[in-house]
Amino acid sequence: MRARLLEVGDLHAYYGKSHILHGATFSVGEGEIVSLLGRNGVGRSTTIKAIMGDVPPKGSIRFKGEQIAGLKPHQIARKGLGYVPETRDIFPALTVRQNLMLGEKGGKGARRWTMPDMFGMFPRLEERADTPGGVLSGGEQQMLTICRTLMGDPDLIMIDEPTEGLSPLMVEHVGRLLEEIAKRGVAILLVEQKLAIALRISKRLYVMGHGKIVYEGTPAALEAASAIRKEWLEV
Amino acid sequence: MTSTILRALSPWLLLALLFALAPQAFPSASALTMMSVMGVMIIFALSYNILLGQTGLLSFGHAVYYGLGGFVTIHAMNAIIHAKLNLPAPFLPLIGGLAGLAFGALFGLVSTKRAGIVFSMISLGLGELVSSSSFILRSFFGGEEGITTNRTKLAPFFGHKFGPQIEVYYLVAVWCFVCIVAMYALTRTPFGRMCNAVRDNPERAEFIGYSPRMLRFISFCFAAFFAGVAGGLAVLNFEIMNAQQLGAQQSSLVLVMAYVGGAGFFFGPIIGAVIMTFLQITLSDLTSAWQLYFGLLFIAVVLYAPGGVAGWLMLHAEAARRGELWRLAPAYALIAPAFAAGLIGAVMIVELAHHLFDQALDEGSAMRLFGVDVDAASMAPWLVALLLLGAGIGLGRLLWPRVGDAWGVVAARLNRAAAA
Amino acid sequence: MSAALSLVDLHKSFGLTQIIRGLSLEVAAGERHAIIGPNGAGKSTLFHLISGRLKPTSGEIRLNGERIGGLRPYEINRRGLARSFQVTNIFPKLSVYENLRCAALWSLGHKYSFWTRIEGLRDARARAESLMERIGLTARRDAPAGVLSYAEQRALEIGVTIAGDADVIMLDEPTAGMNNTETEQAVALIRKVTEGKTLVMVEHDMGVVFGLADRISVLVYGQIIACDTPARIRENDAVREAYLGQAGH
Amino acid sequence: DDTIKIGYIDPLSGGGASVGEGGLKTFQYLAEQINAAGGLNGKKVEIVGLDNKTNAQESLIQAQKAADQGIRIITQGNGSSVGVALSDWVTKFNDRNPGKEMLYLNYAAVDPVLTNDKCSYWHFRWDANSDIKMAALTTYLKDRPNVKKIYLINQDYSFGQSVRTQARAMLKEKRPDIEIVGDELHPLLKITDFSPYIAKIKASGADAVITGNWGQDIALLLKAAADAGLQTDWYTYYAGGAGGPTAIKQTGLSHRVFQINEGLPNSAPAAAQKFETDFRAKVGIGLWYPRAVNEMRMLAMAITQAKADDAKSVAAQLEGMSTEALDGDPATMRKDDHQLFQDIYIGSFGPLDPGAKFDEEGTGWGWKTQGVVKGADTILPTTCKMERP
Amino acid sequence: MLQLVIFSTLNGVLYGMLLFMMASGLTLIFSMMGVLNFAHASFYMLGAYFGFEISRRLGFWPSFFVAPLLVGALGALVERYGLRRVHKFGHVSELLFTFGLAFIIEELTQMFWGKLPVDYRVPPSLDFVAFRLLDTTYPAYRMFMLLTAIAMFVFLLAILTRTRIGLIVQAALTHPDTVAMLGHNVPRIFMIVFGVGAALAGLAGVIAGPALVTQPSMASSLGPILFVVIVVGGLGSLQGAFFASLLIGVVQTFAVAMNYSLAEAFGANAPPLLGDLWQVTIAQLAPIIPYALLVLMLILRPTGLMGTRET
Ligand SMILES: Nc1ncnc2c1ncn2[C@@H]1O[C@H](COP(=O)(O)OP(=O)(O)OP(=O)(O)O)[C@@H](O)[C@H]1O
Ligand SMILES: Nc1ncnc2c1ncn2[C@@H]1O[C@H](COP(=O)(O)OP(=O)(O)OP(=O)(O)O)[C@@H](O)[C@H]1O
Ligand SMILES: [Mg+2]
Ligand SMILES: [Mg+2]
Repeated sequence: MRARLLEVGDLHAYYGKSHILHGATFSVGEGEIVSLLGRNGVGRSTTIKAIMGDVPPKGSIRFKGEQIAGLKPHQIARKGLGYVPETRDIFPALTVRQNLMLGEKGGKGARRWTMPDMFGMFPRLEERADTPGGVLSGGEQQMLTICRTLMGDPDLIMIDEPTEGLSPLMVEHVGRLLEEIAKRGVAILLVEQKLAIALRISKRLYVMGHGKIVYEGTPAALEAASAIRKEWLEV
Repeated sequence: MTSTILRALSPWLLLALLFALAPQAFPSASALTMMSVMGVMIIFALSYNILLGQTGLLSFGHAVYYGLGGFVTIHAMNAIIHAKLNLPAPFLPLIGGLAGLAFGALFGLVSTKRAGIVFSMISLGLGELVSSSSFILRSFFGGEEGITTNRTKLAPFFGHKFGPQIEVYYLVAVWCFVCIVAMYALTRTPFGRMCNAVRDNPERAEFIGYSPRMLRFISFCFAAFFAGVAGGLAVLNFEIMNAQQLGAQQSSLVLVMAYVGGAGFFFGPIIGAVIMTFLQITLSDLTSAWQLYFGLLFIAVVLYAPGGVAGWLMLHAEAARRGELWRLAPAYALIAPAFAAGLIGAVMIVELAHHLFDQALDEGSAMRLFGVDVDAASMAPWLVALLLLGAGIGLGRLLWPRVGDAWGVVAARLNRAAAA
Repeated sequence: MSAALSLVDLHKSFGLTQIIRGLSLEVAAGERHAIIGPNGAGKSTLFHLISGRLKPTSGEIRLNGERIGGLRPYEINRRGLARSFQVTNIFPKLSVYENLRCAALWSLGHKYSFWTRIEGLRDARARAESLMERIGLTARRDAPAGVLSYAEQRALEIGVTIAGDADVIMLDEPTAGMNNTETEQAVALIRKVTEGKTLVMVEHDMGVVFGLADRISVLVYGQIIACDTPARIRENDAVREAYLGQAGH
Repeated sequence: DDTIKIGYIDPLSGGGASVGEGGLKTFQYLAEQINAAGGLNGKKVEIVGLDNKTNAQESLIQAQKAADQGIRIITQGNGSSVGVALSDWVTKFNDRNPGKEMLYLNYAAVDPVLTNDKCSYWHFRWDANSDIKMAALTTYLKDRPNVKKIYLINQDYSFGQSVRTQARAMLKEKRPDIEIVGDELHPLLKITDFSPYIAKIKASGADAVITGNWGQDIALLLKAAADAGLQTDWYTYYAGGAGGPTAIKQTGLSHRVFQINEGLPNSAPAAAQKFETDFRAKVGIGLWYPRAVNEMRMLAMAITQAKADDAKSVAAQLEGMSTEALDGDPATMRKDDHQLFQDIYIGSFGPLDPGAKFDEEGTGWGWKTQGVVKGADTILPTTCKMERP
Repeated sequence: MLQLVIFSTLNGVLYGMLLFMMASGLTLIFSMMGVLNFAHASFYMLGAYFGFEISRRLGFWPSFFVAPLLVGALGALVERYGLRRVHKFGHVSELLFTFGLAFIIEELTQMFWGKLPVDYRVPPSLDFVAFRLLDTTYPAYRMFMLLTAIAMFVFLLAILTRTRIGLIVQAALTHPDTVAMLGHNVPRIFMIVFGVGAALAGLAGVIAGPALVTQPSMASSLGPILFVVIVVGGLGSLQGAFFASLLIGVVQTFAVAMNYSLAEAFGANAPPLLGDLWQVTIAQLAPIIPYALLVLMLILRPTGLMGTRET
């Protein structure tokens, strides 16, 4: 078995007193695209936040073999984890270029991604490079968040609803982009509402229910397992 | 039906009773003076909270309306006395209110266009402008001395000339009660609710039909009106008005009162006004380091009770209403000695240091501390103080989780009760 | 049919960048009109222009025949136009109920009134409660809006928009962030509350657009390149190239 | 009751505290002296410090507190605004509380109105009011022909204003040949850089400046003058106030800064010098307020003569009382307005002359007497129409 | 006349730079962290007292370097154990925290150094006349202050434009968690920024102490004028603060030089309504001009001279 890049074991998380995650266990391998599916509100976003240390996690989170549960978010980020939040969280007062600059972590060495790469992928961003992030259109903001995270040169990028608010054409585009990212050796943990995309690009997928992983398999297997789909995904 | 009305009215009856009976409990003239000042400050602090708490406007110049209201009142009063008009004292605060309103409308016009820092800074600038001009417009502000008057020269009101402090107290009390009720009612109107909305999200308010500027302006006018009433009452109480009353110090005092009491609750500023007035007047009798305590207390509230005293009280009131308060008692009882030890230690250190640095030069290092004669330059009292403080902090840290746990239990039960 | 909303040669630029470039559009009263177009085409900007958040550089905007270009948002709202925001925009510290009640107050005639008790306003209470029911947030009546989940906030956003019972309702990506079921519920809700009213909406979910709209305008780079019935739009090659891609099939 | 309590209402915290505490210590020292000599009518004297935070309203609250404690005599000095408020309050209080009258002894609030339009039977002042001081200064200037061009710079409030108008009026009368080359008002305690004012003074060609400035306004003014190399004489009211001597020493303006005072220790008679030496040894500061000594001595006289310490009896004694002031000159409490008149000294500040004993604030510099104006030459008419009980 | 213009300009620039020196740290903190730091002037005062204390033991130059560092360290501690706690309660709490802090610092200063001014002098090495202009001398120390102010400006400009710290802090104002998840240690950066701001105030204090009066009330009397500088300059704009300082310095200095009043212009008899106003000279009004400027600026142009944002 290949070395697992990210291994999550028996993860629990709470908001105040409410128990959201009840022992999720899953893993992501290097360069792999893995989807986390589930109904609204099952705790997929919470899972990612717990891994990032934004929500205090209980349980084991190993990244590159190292225990990262309990570290501060910035320490986790520096270990090579990237996060694209569903709320986008563009810095409204900063320009597009400055938003991208903040994605960089400092430190030396060759990077997989540069600012020109980003502008190459999304020419629209280059046109708006000196506009404050706050006035971007919804879709533009979505592109910017993804790029901002890539600028930090993560080894694993966790993306929450990347296609929300994007036009149908742009959704296709982002789908291709994700595949391109994976090709450059970056693993992806994808949380996506639009099943079609998730099924098409991911290599493996997990289904969450009641704060736990209830199914693991390939897209093809899930297509076949209609009982699972019915019980955990469709309504 | 009647019982619900009675329940709704009971806090007000209680308050009225409190106002009526307070002089029985504290009959001395200086206590009456202090309570009169408290009454004035309650109105002033509540008026400030129309801005801060209700509408989210942080003003650094609210004393302008208090002071101008006072000045207009005192001039009017002297004119009335001069012309021998038959307008007795109880009506004069209304003049102050109207003056406050007029100036509020004038200055509000330029300052309520925006909220946030811009508003705050305009209020700061206007405050400075008005208080600086008090030295220039000498005939109105009376220069440094201010303007004096004599309330007993006014026409008597049902035979009362308001010479004795007790009569002034009741006058203040009645006005204070009326103003509290009026300001409370204001928070329960559509207007009051929209002020909250504008505080939260002025932009969205504009898309549901309200002009945030208009709302801010009106609420500014209300605040200025009540501040003016307070200023008018202050004139009746002190019979003097001077430029200090509209300066930065007074403006920050009212901010502190509202915040320490708890700006998030209607009655917070009332508590704040009472506490701060009391401390201001009495703390300086106890220790000459009173400003240090004042600052420390204030910081403690900011750090540990961001909802102010009212926030803290409400937390416990909620628990008490559901009969859960007793669950906290053991934890509190455990931590109380630690708290007391720490407090005593801290006070000792402040007093020792204060004495050693400030007074030892000419009075020698001997002093009395909590009724014990000690030498501030010797080791022993410092050791005791440090020990107490250290023990207080150490034990406090050790025991605090218990309080947290107790609250956790209570909170969980309250949640469950609320859900049910 | 008289035009509820008509735009004539509308322009908007920020600095040197032209975002809306000579846009004309008529939305008939009672029509459900969808505006689609690529990201950054200027759809939200157009909403901002109509609702008064931004002032047009030039051109004319009429609401029920009256010129409203350059008016303040509250003035436009009082003339019967309400809108929602793409980025959720509610009163975070007020409860769900309070959000809805506040949004209903002006249209019920409770203006800057500081003499009536708000609890005594039956009409406002009734409107807020029925709305809460319809957007499915009754269970969260007293929760501060800020702690609601993302999807709940989106629902509240729609609720706040329609609470004032305006004739013209503009929704900016109302179903973004909702899952399929919620989207279906939202569509049903929108259909119901816009009965007899004029609806203008921006949406990227083609299911929703084709399901709801009577007519669709396609906005590309600040200009409308097509305005037609859903069926015809689906067949339009230019639209497919600029916007729909595979989804058009 | 076997103590006579005197309420000392002055700032004991905040900005004005340094001055207020100096005063408190002075009064406490004086009370101790009286007690050591057996007290008054067999009673001990106690000074009760009441912090007014330099705030008029707060002073009234403190006065009320004093009244409640049975205190019948209060004393205050810092700030004429407080003085006017207290005088007004005491008058009303006595009206409304017959039998509980209080007395207000003023040791340093110099606003002339207190002994003119707003005079009160219950108020007595031991400090020369600002008009009297100006009268003394202008009399002194009569014999200084080398002063030809004077510049006035004052704080923009009632005291500064009155310094300025009185200077103009009195100079016109006593030295019509002097040219007023500038007349400036600047805001109170708000200026951090006086260079622009110094530039104006310089441009005017003045050879002397008259200023009522106090606190940082005098220190910064003199600093800026020294920086710009301005060579003029400075006739001041308060250059010697707390911190002032240190500031003058820093500027190096030796014997160019003058102050109007009611006594200067270096030229005082032996008894006064002994008092000063003892006082400094015990309290640690120079005697800023010789007038406080006069106040307490006259109060003691009044109480013993009246054989009572209620306000009414004491006031009746104080009215018109004549005695010898600390430095041996005659002093009279004028009956018409309760203003004390005594000789006024003009001193300059610089390195101590040989034989001079007292420096200030440890600077090694001290005051040197340059001229004395007899009390009789400082008597001004009063507009006071006193209502006597 | 020419003479007056020359002097007023020179004095105005000198005064303006003094203002800038005192306000620069505040600009840094306010523009980056959005904290209206009422204790800024207190740090400035501490700088003066530390400077006094160190220079009388070790001499001026050691104190010139050490005192600001001490004040900066103190500022960092204040951020770490105070401000950071209240940050989550919002700006009003932060502001009030610094407000209470100012109280405490003043009290402690009084306790340790007494209530009277201390004898903090210009060091002998800088105590000479720099130049003489038309018979007026300009001391070297004022030139030294001018140079330091300019150096501070350049230093801050470099921090703000050459490093990402400014961006990080600004981003963290709206989305602190997101910034952290991009790998930046936000709390530490806030602490550093606050520390640097406090250190700048301390530096201003060390330098201004001998030129002004070092006393416990120096903080509160400096008061709101610093806010005027940074608000008129425009929130978030260092250059703005720089020019605003100059503007206020020069305007105020020129105003002082003018003795015109309405009475002078239109005759001594005032229309009854105007009363006192009639006699007031422009010179008398000089110190309130900044506040009038503040109010006017905010009404007409809420972003200030060069600012880009309103909060
Ligand atoms: N800050 C919060 N405080 C309290 N509860 C929260 C908070 N954030 C989320 N929750 C709750 O936690 C649960 C899981 O939320 P989460 O956002 O992880 O779901 P999700 O699977 O990502 O759903 P979605 O598809 O809506 O994004 C939901 O019930 C939500 O209401
Ligand atoms: N205030 C502004 N200043 C400069 N550019 C702006 C401003 N507001 C909007 N823009 C630009 O105008 C363009 C149109 O934005 P708009 O939000 O209208 O797009 P949209 O059609 O709603 O896109 P989306 O579907 O992604 O939400 C965007 O490129 C945006 O960056
Ligand atoms: Mg989610
Ligand atoms: Mg949009």
